Amino acid sequence: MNSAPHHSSHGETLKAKVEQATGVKLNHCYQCGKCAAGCPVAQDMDLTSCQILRLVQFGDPAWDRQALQSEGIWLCLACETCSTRCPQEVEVPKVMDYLRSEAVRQDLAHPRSRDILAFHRAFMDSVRETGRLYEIGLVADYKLRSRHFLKDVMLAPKMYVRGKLPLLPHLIQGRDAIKRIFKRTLGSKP
Amino acid sequence: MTEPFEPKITAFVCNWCTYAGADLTGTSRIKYQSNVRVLRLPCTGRIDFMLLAKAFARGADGIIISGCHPNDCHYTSGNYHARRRWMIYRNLMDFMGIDTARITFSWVSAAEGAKWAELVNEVTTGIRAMGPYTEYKQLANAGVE
Amino acid sequence: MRIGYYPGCSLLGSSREFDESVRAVSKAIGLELVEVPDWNCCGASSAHVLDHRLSLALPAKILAQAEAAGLTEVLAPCAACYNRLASARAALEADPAAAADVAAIIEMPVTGRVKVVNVLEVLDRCQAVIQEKTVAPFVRKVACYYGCLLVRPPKVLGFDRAENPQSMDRLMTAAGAEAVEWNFKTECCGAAFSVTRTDLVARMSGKIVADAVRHGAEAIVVACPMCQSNLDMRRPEINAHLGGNSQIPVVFITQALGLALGIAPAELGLQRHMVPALALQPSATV
Amino acid sequence: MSRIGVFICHCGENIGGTVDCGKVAEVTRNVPGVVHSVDYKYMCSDPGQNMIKEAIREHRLTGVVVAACSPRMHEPTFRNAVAEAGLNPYLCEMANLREHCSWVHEKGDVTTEKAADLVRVMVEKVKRNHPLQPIQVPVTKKALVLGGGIAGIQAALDIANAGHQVVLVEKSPSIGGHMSQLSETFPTLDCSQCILTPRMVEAARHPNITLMTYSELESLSGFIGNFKATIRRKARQVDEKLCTGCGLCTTKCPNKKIPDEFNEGLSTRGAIYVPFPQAVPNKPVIDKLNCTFFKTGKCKVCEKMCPTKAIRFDQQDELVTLDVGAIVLATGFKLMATDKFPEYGYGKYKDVLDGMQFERLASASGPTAGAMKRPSDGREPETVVFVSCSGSRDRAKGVPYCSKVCCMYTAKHAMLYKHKMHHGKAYVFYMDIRSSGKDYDEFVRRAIEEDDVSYIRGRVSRIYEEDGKLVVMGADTLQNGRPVEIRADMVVLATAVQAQDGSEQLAQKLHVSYDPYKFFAEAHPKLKPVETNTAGIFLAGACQAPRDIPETVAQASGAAAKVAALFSKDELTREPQIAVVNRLPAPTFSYCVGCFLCQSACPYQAIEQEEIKGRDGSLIKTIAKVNPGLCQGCGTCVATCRTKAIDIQGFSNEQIFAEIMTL
Repeated sequence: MNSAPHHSSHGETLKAKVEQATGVKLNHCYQCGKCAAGCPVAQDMDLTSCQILRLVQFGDPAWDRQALQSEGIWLCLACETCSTRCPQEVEVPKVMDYLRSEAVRQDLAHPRSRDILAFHRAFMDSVRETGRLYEIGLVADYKLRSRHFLKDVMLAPKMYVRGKLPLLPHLIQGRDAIKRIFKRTLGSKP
Repeated sequence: MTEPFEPKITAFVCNWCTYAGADLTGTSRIKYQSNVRVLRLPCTGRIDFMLLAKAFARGADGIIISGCHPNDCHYTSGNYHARRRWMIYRNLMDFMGIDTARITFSWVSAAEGAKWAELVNEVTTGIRAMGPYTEYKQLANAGVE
Repeated sequence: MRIGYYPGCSLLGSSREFDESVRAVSKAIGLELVEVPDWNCCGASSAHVLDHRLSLALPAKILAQAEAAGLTEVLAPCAACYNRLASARAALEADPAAAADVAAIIEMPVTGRVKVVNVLEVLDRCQAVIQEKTVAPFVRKVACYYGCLLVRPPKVLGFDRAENPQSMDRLMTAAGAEAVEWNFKTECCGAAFSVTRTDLVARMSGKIVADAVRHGAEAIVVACPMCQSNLDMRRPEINAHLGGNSQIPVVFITQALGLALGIAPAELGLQRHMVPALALQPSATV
Repeated sequence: MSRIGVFICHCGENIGGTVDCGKVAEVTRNVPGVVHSVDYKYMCSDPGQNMIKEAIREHRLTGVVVAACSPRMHEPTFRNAVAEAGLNPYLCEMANLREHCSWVHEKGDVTTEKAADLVRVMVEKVKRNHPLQPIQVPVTKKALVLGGGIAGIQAALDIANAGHQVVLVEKSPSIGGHMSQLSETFPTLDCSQCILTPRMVEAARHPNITLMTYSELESLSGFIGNFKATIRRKARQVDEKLCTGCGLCTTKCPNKKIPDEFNEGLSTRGAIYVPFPQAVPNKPVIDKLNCTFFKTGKCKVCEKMCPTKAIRFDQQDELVTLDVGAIVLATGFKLMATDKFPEYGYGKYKDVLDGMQFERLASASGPTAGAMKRPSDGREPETVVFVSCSGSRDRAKGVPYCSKVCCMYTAKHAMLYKHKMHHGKAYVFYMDIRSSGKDYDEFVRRAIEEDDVSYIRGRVSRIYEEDGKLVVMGADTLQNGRPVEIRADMVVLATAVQAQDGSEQLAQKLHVSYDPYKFFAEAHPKLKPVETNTAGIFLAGACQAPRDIPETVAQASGAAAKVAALFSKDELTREPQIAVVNRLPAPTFSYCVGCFLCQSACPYQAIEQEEIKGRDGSLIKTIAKVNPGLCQGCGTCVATCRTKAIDIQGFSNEQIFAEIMTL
């Protein structure tokens, strides 16, 4: 007898979606906290990895929302320390990856994720256009998106002097193919 | 063929390891596909491989042979004898036109209830994908006439 | 020996000296590098945040280009690229449906024939040659810092031990150095937040720098451009966090080995560091 | 013409809830040869059995099929019932509708069809069954107990006190096992050696017990009541009869740097040593791997010192063969080593101990005489962290099971530490507290409430050394997974309980089953917890699964009771499912052509040669003959026979072919 709605096993819950997309079995997590114990950024997270897993494990839409809105999912660096040590072989970073994309999809992403997203988008835009990362372009683009114009202004000239910042992008020949890859995966997403 | 094909699987298992293991599957309530029919033998060393030909002739689509792990045979070495004899019979079976890909050997111990369920499911799914085994049956029945 | 070479984007820019030193050391030990033709970015730590399929397709394209060029093994010195390429290869191998999907996206077949190796793996194989050609032993105490991307996740990479790895320590010992036992060989330095959350980076990297210094290291040796630029370029923030003025240089394994092999510091790009590293050359004293 | 009766059991809802038993009975009624087919709620109950007995008489049945649970469960029950009704018990077979059908498949027509198939197979088999007579074999009333820890000692004492001979074999130089290493025991905190040593002495002095220490099982043959065990008595290099145990040799041995096993490496011993002061027998042994004489050919200091001239450098291992009727396996466990934990330093930190090392540290007879001094520098540890589930419940790198004893001994350790160092701080990282024994949970609560041990619910991710402290990185999952970092002076890992080294090889020698973790498997998880798959071999203690002392002692007494019951009869009955070579009238005599392939295949040397002679005494033919005392009924000979002259009673070619033809 189990009629509680939050235990529904059909495909709509975030839990089911995570499991389907990542192959990670959320029920394997037994909340030992070893992931959080070794996580280099756990102390900075509003919700730690084990808490996020706990929320999603339950299958309650309100709890799912809490997980998706957390800043914690944006602080995961995918350093894989947790998954390497997890006694239950739960690949936490895969779950975090999925939750971030789902948070963006549902427009629930934490406000402080803005900069992080801006960086990743700027990065991928650079790749989309040239096929490779164009670091000056990335920095400029990121500054535009994040509006942190003054951050690191002292660093660029030092890098330039040391030959670490080429002014012109490297353009690869197969740029059209790269653009098509982006179109087929990200679609028209920015 | 509108109905999905449900294969007939015959399993020859030893009493000490695999039969007991399959009992444990039951005790643990681990579900598996119901296509398998188990024949209990004292030991896999007891298996006369002509029994397999007979099973195929009677319409089995797949066969499982499972006993104790190497070195764990209740009778010391029956499973080795089975294995050694199989090396010889395999050629004979090929010659007879039997599709030996439909025969699965495995080791399931008395403590491996979950493994038995996995084995049955794997073989059943595999044989279902291979389709009904009619070739040898026809051959055998033709031979009888 | 001949091997495919995938430098990756940062080796063309912010980590030029890694590319320079890899090429210089390879030449010195008789390793021929064949660059993957018209290679693209692997997506690094950004693609997978935005889209899972994109994060497979970009590395798959690189592997496919390498395969088309007849290569069977590709050296990716950048640890991030190595990790991305190896992970994508493993993911495609495990899931034929995903592999078919990706092949359609990149318009090229990819069979998984090309193996991806990191710089430590390749150098480890050449240890005998390196030892033999060492003319100026690198007689210093070093902290070998592996970071995350070379060893984790161990199930996918299968390289060295995930905790307390040894390959770099072996190589440095072979080149005359003393590899100190220290605590944070594989701790994350936070490089992915280098631009966006410098506050976190200062703390995470600070922990690493402080422990290396505490254990008496005169240099931190790395094999990852993200770690290097983070520990090097973010040193002002790190020192501010630590409340000190640590000037311990952070050099690539190929730079350190290059010095031992008698290669000129300029050829190894040693002058390009923010935290001065030229003092590590054999003639200099610290 | 066969007259078969079929009895379908519902087993309450166990079968009836999934299989339509009425329908199975109905379709079976139409099988040729079946004259009676019924279903009933509980066939194994008295009314159920009576139903079978009445039907045998009423319908003059020639065979019975009971379709119920596994024959491994109730075959003896139903065969007895059938025998009581005057039918030969071997004319009764069981179809396994529960373990192999109703418990493993969903309710529905397909499952009912499968059940009917299983019944039909057995009907065809039983039609071809023959009446068989059980075989009587004598019983050797002497038991062999393998392992001299508390399990083996208890089993040996109980069997000996029942009036039977026991040989107690222990591989190390003294009996006592792990229990002799413990400091105090939970939940009473009584001293382990104080309660154990009297039993060790009693075992050594008991007139019915023969002690064989420093000895191991070499091989085993035979069967229940009639085993032949070969024991290797390893050379102690000391004549036990001459040695008085004065200990002079052990103090004079120039080699002093060998890690002491009894103290878990926390102290050292010489090459000639007595493992611990209360050892039984209290006679030294020379560790040949480390003895200077055995390594270099020079030294012999002990020989020169020995006042009774008891040292024997030329002593060789000795093989002793014993006839025994039953065996008790009590070989115990081992702890996972601390070097199996990469994130806890691969065993490189001296102050990261395992539970047994802490026992020695806390023990009054230990290397510090019970004083809390950490191994690295002998300083008193001001802060100690205990980590439970180290390697247990860790499917990734350890073992998936719970080691059962750690929660309790960790609470005990923390308590002992606090009793010795009132001002010290003790932390326990745990996942769950499993303390479900008598007075167990109260004990844990006492550690927390009265001794102020801090329990933190979370696993430890890493341990590293910094400035002479061990930094323990954990998390508190009761505080939202907040990271907790403790700078400790000493860490105790409650490492997983594992099967003893060599368990797999031992199981193979004995032909007993073992689980994936090499613990010996009981014959039935609930109803035969001390029996193994091999009749006559019983289990006691942690060689079967992680166990604490009370459970071990209870199981050892259980195993001893089984042995005593077996020894209560002079003869025992064996199943007659053995091989027979067919015999025919002259001039064929038998299909056997005398190739004797069966003889080479038989693992029991049960095939003999029989000469058939004519009236004039001339040899007509040599054929195979089965020795019914030796044959175990595996049937390997049957599969080998080219002329189908040899067959197994109860699993005959005819029967198995009939079974296949049914499907």
